[in-house]
Amino acid sequence: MSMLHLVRTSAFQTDDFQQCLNVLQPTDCIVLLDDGCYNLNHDLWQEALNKVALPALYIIEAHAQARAVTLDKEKINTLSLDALMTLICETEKSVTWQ
Amino acid sequence: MSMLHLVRTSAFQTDDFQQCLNVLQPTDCIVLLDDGCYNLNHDLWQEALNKVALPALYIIEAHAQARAVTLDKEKINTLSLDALMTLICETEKSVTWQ
Amino acid sequence: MKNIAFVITTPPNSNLTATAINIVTAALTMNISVVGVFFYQDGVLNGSQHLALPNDEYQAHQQWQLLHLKYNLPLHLCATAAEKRGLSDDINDNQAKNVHEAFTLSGLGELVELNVKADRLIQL
Amino acid sequence: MKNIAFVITTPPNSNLTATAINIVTAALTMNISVVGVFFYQDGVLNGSQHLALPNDEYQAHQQWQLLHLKYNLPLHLCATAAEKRGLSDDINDNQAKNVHEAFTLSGLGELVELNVKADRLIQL
Amino acid sequence: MSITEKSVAILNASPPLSKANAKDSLDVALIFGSYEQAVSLYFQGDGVYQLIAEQQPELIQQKDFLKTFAALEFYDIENIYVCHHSLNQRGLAEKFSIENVQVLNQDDFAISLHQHQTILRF
Amino acid sequence: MSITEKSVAILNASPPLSKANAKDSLDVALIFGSYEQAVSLYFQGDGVYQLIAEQQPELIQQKDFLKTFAALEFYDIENIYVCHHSLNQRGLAEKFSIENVQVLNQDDFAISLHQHQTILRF
Repeated sequence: MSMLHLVRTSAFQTDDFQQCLNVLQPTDCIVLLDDGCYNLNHDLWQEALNKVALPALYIIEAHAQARAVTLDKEKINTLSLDALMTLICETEKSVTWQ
Repeated sequence: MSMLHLVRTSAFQTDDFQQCLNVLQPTDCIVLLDDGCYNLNHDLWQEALNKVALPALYIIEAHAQARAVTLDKEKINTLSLDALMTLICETEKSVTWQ
Repeated sequence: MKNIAFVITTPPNSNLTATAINIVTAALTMNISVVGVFFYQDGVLNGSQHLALPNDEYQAHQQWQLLHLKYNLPLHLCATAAEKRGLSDDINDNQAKNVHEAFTLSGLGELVELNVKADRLIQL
Repeated sequence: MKNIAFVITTPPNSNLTATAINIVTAALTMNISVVGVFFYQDGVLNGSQHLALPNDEYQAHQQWQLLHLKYNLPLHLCATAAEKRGLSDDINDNQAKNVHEAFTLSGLGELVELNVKADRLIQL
Repeated sequence: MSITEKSVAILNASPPLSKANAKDSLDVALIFGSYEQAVSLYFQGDGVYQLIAEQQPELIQQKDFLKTFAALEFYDIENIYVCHHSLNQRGLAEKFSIENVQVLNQDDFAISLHQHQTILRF
Repeated sequence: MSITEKSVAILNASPPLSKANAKDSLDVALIFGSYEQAVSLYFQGDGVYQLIAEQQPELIQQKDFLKTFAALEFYDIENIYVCHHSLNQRGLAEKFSIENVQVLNQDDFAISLHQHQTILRF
């Protein structure tokens, strides 16, 4: 059963994102938000790309722009908070890493 | 000038202890307290042992025992909180990693 | 259409709470039914009556109050978590009463009930 | 003999605060002069008048009050940090007054003065 | 109101004795249990320290809330899973303060966690 | 009361826009500056994100307190040090929102930090 992972902390600072990756399944979705946006430039992001297909990887655009995190379409898709709400409704369950 | 490092968080969970090691100088002291006690069993502890002589490495005994952290005299010295206060008075400055 | 409930654990002076408010607001404006918000841990500080954040900063607690007024959104403060942070609605001690009227002190059982009522429980 | 000041940033329901209290107590019983304790960030919650921690748990706020009584230890709450967490000693609004009498609301400048008075400023 | 069955997972990632997360999480587990909800506990990262045997919280003025874990069985909370990878990383033996703890390898831990409708993490 | 000189270092380890640590730290720096104390700022770990150029806090309902960094010079806070290792780890260029930032390698950063009598870390 597919799970939505809401990642809110920086992998440079805490172990949360590593723990997320340790339970990640191929059919899951990841959304980077808040300080989780910094993870796009962490080595672990490659692990996310290896485990899950690109269409299931998202970042909240305003949260990334606020932090001057440069977006790269080959690494992640952008999402508004409205679209996040839709994604929440479309998935079966979620876990928040914060 | 020698500095006392008070380490209160687990290196398994946060980057604090790694940052401490990055500024550690050979004449400094380290005290593990609270969840910092868990660092005695982290790979990074070897780095502390390499950078600083064993007599300058301490752990608060009650904090370690409360957490069932096994003490090893070849890796660290035990300290009471009274002895910590004395150590604070004997050193020139301190930084708290929490 | 799904029913959603939220658990909020971050205090009003954290920008994580602004994110949570924006997400809850997105749900409400999309006509998704939000059965309630449960404040736990430091989240209960959002319900304090006497918060004074600097005028030029985001007023998270007021945003919750507005959502309550506009959408009749149930805002539950965990009573135990609130007591541990000096919040009370003791009607016998007016001086101690410092929970804003938009919020209700509830037991942890309310969290269980929200989870049962909602299709999804989102932790923020 | 040194003069020491402390900065406390952890809330009463964290065991880190018990550690801090034990360290401050060690200093006082060793006759080290503690010129003051400055509570910042979540540390200000230690000064709340209406805290109710479960009876069988460590009562950090009461321990600070005891240290104040026994040793005349100055306990300063950062006023801005306190306001952001709903704490106030407004004498014009008795209902809003919820800082325990053992604690004094002070500006951040008090932290500067403690740092000047003390040989060492220890952050916990 | 009638309460229907819905499976809840509580994922514990915090060490037991410093911040209040571990206790707050246990309180949530017990309330779900007392409402007869199906609740399973997962321990990952520094959360695995919560279950380690021979801790002595009384040495640091901490109420031994860890003893409350022994009450889980009374609330019919019998599914308690620990991540083997997290234990291994920390050099911890599989010696726990309570019985009926199931140590799962990383894949099984992940798959088991995915069985639940609601996941709360502390 | 008379206030004598005592050198203070503020070590910033928190990212700027989520929790309040960065703002709380800046408030402390400014008050030490306004009392004419010698205060130096150090940025390490995720703290280096505080100084990065082209951030837009207004996009997330955050007051742009980062602009306050520009006021540091007014308070005679001129010693601002960034850990090169931390920048490098995060793939960040040396493009900052303020001038006069000094990027130091790990050894120089450590040695410089050791010059101070009081160190506060947020």
